[in-house]
Amino acid sequence: MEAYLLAIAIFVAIFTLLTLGLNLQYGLTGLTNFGLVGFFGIGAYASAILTTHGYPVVAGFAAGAALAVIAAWPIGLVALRLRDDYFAIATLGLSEVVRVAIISEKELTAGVQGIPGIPRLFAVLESRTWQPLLLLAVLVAANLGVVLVMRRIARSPFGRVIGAIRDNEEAVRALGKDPARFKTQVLMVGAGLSAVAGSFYAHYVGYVTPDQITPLVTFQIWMAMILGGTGRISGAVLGTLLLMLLIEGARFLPDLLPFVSSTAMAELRVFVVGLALVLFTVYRPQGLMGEVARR
Amino acid sequence: MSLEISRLVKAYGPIRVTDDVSFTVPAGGLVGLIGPNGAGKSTLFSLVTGFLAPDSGSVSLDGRSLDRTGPAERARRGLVRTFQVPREFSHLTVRDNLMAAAPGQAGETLGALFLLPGRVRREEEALRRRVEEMMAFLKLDRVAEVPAGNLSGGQKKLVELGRALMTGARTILLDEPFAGVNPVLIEEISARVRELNARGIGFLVIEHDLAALSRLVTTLHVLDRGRLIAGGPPAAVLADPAVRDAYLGGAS
Amino acid sequence: MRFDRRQTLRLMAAGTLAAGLPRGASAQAEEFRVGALCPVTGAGATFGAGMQKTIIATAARINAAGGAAGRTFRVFADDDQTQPQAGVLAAKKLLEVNRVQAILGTWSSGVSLAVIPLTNEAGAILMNTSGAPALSVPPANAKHLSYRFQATNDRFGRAFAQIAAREGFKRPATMAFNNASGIGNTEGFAKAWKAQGGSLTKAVVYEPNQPSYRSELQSVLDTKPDVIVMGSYVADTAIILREWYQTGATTKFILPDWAVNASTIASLGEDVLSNCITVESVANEGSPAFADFDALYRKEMGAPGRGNNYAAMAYDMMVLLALAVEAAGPGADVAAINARIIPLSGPDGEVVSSFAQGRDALKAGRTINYDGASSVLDLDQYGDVTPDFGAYKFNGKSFERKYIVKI
Amino acid sequence: MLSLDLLVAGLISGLVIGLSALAVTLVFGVARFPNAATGDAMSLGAYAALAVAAGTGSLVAGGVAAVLAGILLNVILYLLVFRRLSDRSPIMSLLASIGAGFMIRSSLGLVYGQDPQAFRVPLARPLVLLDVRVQWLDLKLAGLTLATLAVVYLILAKTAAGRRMRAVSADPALARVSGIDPTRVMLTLWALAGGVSAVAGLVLGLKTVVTPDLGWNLLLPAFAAAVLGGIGSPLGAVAAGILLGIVQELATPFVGFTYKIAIAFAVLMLVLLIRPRGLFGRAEGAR
Repeated sequence: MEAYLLAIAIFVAIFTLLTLGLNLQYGLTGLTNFGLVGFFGIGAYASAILTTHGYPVVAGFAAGAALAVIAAWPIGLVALRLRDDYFAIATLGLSEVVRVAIISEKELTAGVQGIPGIPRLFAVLESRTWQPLLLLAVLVAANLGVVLVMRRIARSPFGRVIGAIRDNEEAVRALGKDPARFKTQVLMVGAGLSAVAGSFYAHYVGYVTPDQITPLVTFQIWMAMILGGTGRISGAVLGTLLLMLLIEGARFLPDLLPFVSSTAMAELRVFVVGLALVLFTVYRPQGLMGEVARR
Repeated sequence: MSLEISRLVKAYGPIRVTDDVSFTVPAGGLVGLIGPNGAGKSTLFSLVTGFLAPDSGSVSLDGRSLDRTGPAERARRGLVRTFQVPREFSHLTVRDNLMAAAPGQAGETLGALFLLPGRVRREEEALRRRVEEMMAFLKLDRVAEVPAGNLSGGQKKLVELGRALMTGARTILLDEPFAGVNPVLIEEISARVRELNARGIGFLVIEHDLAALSRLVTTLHVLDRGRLIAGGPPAAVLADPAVRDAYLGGAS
Repeated sequence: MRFDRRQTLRLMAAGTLAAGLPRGASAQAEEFRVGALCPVTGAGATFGAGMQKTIIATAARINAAGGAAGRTFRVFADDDQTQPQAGVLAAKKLLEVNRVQAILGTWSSGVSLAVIPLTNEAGAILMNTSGAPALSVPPANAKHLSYRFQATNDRFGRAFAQIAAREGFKRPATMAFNNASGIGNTEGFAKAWKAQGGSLTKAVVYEPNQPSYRSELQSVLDTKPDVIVMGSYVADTAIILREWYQTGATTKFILPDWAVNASTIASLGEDVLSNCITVESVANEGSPAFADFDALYRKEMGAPGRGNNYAAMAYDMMVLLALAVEAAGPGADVAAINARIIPLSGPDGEVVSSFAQGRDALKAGRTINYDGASSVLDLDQYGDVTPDFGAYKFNGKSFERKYIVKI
Repeated sequence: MLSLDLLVAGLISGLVIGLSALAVTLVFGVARFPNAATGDAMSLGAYAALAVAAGTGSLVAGGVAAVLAGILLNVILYLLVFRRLSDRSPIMSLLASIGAGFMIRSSLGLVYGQDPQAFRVPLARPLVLLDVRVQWLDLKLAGLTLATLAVVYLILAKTAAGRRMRAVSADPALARVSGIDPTRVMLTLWALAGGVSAVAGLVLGLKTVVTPDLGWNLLLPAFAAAVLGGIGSPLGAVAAGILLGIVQELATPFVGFTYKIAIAFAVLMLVLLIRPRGLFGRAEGAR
């Protein structure tokens, strides 16, 4: 039981990094990035490729984050020009392009076969309890660090301007500030963070395939953010936890309700996630932790 | 700092929204612009501040052409506008609205934010004091902590004015500052504008409230169907038969 | 739906506690715990539910027959969603919460590759039906705890090549669904075909979920092949065959049998299907084991067992596992049970075809060879089966086996 | 005549994309609602057609059932969910419709299972017109697409309901004061979009096989085409769909089959950068 809870906690911690990144982008800046999974994939594959070729773990993390940040820069230039709903569609498309590129560049990525045997972090600890515990501790520390950085950003002059951009971009321009610069920087920070999450993910699951880089991941992160409360840093953590409980909790239902077939259960799980998303967007758009309704 | 508008033309299809418009807002001037609905006033503002590109004509500030610059650059050079429908940063408090407008803050770059925390803190303290003064001047101090989206229309107009002032603007374009504002507050806003003008800040004001506007400005221009049909001291302009015909003709 | 933050937090705390409560599933000595981790949703959904129900029903029969070495089998079912990440979490839950000692029924190579480090670490047995060659060898199968009841993609490819040669084809081309299994089949074919001295006119890999595959198909037909060897699934196969027919070309097709289902057979019709040869690893159809499986499958799923060869494999997994438990004797640990699996699968010893028969023979001290419903098994040193393959042709109503090839 | 055949192939896939883009652009254009459940309305339409066609033996009856199912679904969704989001940001609408789509898809999976099902349409060898092979079925589907486009166009341009829709689209507040009931207009609009989605699902189902994921898989190209064609422009959506279909097919010899699906987005990004309002869009653009 403990190891299973640990596994869930580790996944929650990894995805919380993504939710925090999205919260910076959408919650604080109003950037509708629906291409999160693309940056996540860049991180996961950078780590997978480099570490299976004998490079150190740190190299994978660094290369993934650097690549994602560089990839985000031209997207920032596009972001400057698009309305939020169009930007959502465009970034969604870009993440699909990343996936297709991973599938196609077989020499580098092994295509659809995926890359198995990615070393786990802290594998020197043979213990089945201590290794995941240490990993979780590192992840929690990483999340704490990110939360602190986000707070610092949110309460700084920079945070004021991105909040202003979220509320009214034209007016920011009218005051002599260039929204594009801020948006680009936010996208780059978010991309780097997503890539770091991707690297952790690759090392934890130990096996990456293009099937793991689908827009479904992006949607789940959006759900987590909505559940927790848009624009609230504490909400990002809570929302991810809640989403994971919603998805994982369904696993226990067949043990409790043996009369429901597992096929039906799998469909019901998707149904419940969809229903939660609808109910939250309609009745509680500010999320669990939100105080102010965002429209 | 004088603003010269010269032969601006902007057309949508066959309709010329502004048609060969030229006039000047002298340094420290207080100029009004009137015209019936659809005369092209707000379009002219957008052309002057760079939100729209004209088909022909040019805008310059103290003799330096602004034609190749965007709205942000024009604002940095001291030419700042407000909007007809207030564009307050609705989730930010009034204080943050004003603080966000100040130029050249080190804390607006991520690098300085994390590498020079001391400098950022000192700047913030100084800025905060300036904003307190500004809020006192605009009588916004009692709503300092209120999200700007919750303010009344007149208060939002004041926040926009305050933001424009915080940028250090030398010439401010006010788009209908009295629209939807109660009479007491209109006088309040007028008084602030006069006071600021006395300190050397130039204003170009679009307004429907003719009475209030003509009491405020020293020069008045009249726009009708994209063309400038009159200009001069308010009393003279309002007496002009062409203006009465075009603008005051049938209606009020 | 109106609640404030404090209430929300309280609710969350309650939820977390409930999730953390033990399930009252403390291990009992006389119980052997099995996870049925199958692709109930996702790309493998066509087979997953049938596999899972087969495992559950087979375990129930074994229990009804008195269990193995004094133990009964308790099955915990879960869905891997045909996705590695979901598979990892499901396997963790099965291993850690339900404390299963074996996981049966992973189908996609991606899921098996993701799950195998976990079963290795927990010292649990993994029985899968995945095709990826990497599963047989270290690092994946370093501990020899994993068994594959499906022919590898390579072996499928070899069967395709034999059938193509026997049918007299000279100019084959391949089309593969862009995933590990689709490409594995056609590349296995290409390797075997080239080893026989042949060459391919074209090899195309296509992306799934398209409304049309006309351009892919056209580029293959332009090279004038006499047969197209497919590594494909149901949806794409139906579209490609329909579009092929509509081009007016006269090429033949060799496909894996999982690429058609009852609905697409009915809709494509004889004019199309008479040009197709389907290939599958031959279920051990004449065997008593298959008859028993077929009856069980019809009862559970209301369909003939022939339609789901993976369910037959799942049946064999459960029976072979139970026989290994019996052979290892009362109270044996997983390692001791694991050591019994390969010998019990044959080829040496007295042939048995059901759990009861095998158990009685074991009790009598004889060496047995379980010949299963999906194949005679005969697991090799890597834990892989080498089944025979059948070539099937359309008889106007369904695909009928014409001959068998051995590789 | 490789390229001419490819052109026809692209044209036909493009028609399917164009039809789904038409359903997207209607609600996106008028209500500024990016409806991600459009694909699932397509799937529902396809299943309804499949069930009724199997029961009655008539594909026409199946088509009628599909349209009715699509209309009913969208009306229910609008009344229960989407109406309450009319004053929210489009992103909230997008998320809610993704959730609604999950619910529809899982319900279809629950009822029909995940196993693909196929329409029983007699297959025929092709007609050869001017050296190009053409399918009767494809011609019929093209006719159906054009007829759908014509109906949508006529409703929007020539009927009172259509005029009210355009009025609401241009200025909801003004429409309200001129005595137009926005709820009624929106209901008509959503019903229309539901009907179009169902037709798109039917066409796609006839071309391929029916699974619960049928429409979802086409959603991204549909959105790409809707944006490309200019949001709110029915003709633009269909034209852009066809354009994307053709470009994808013709470009594959150069970029390979895998990158084919990325092309739609490459084209989209390019157009958004050069001409943000789309090919046929009105002046109000994507910026």
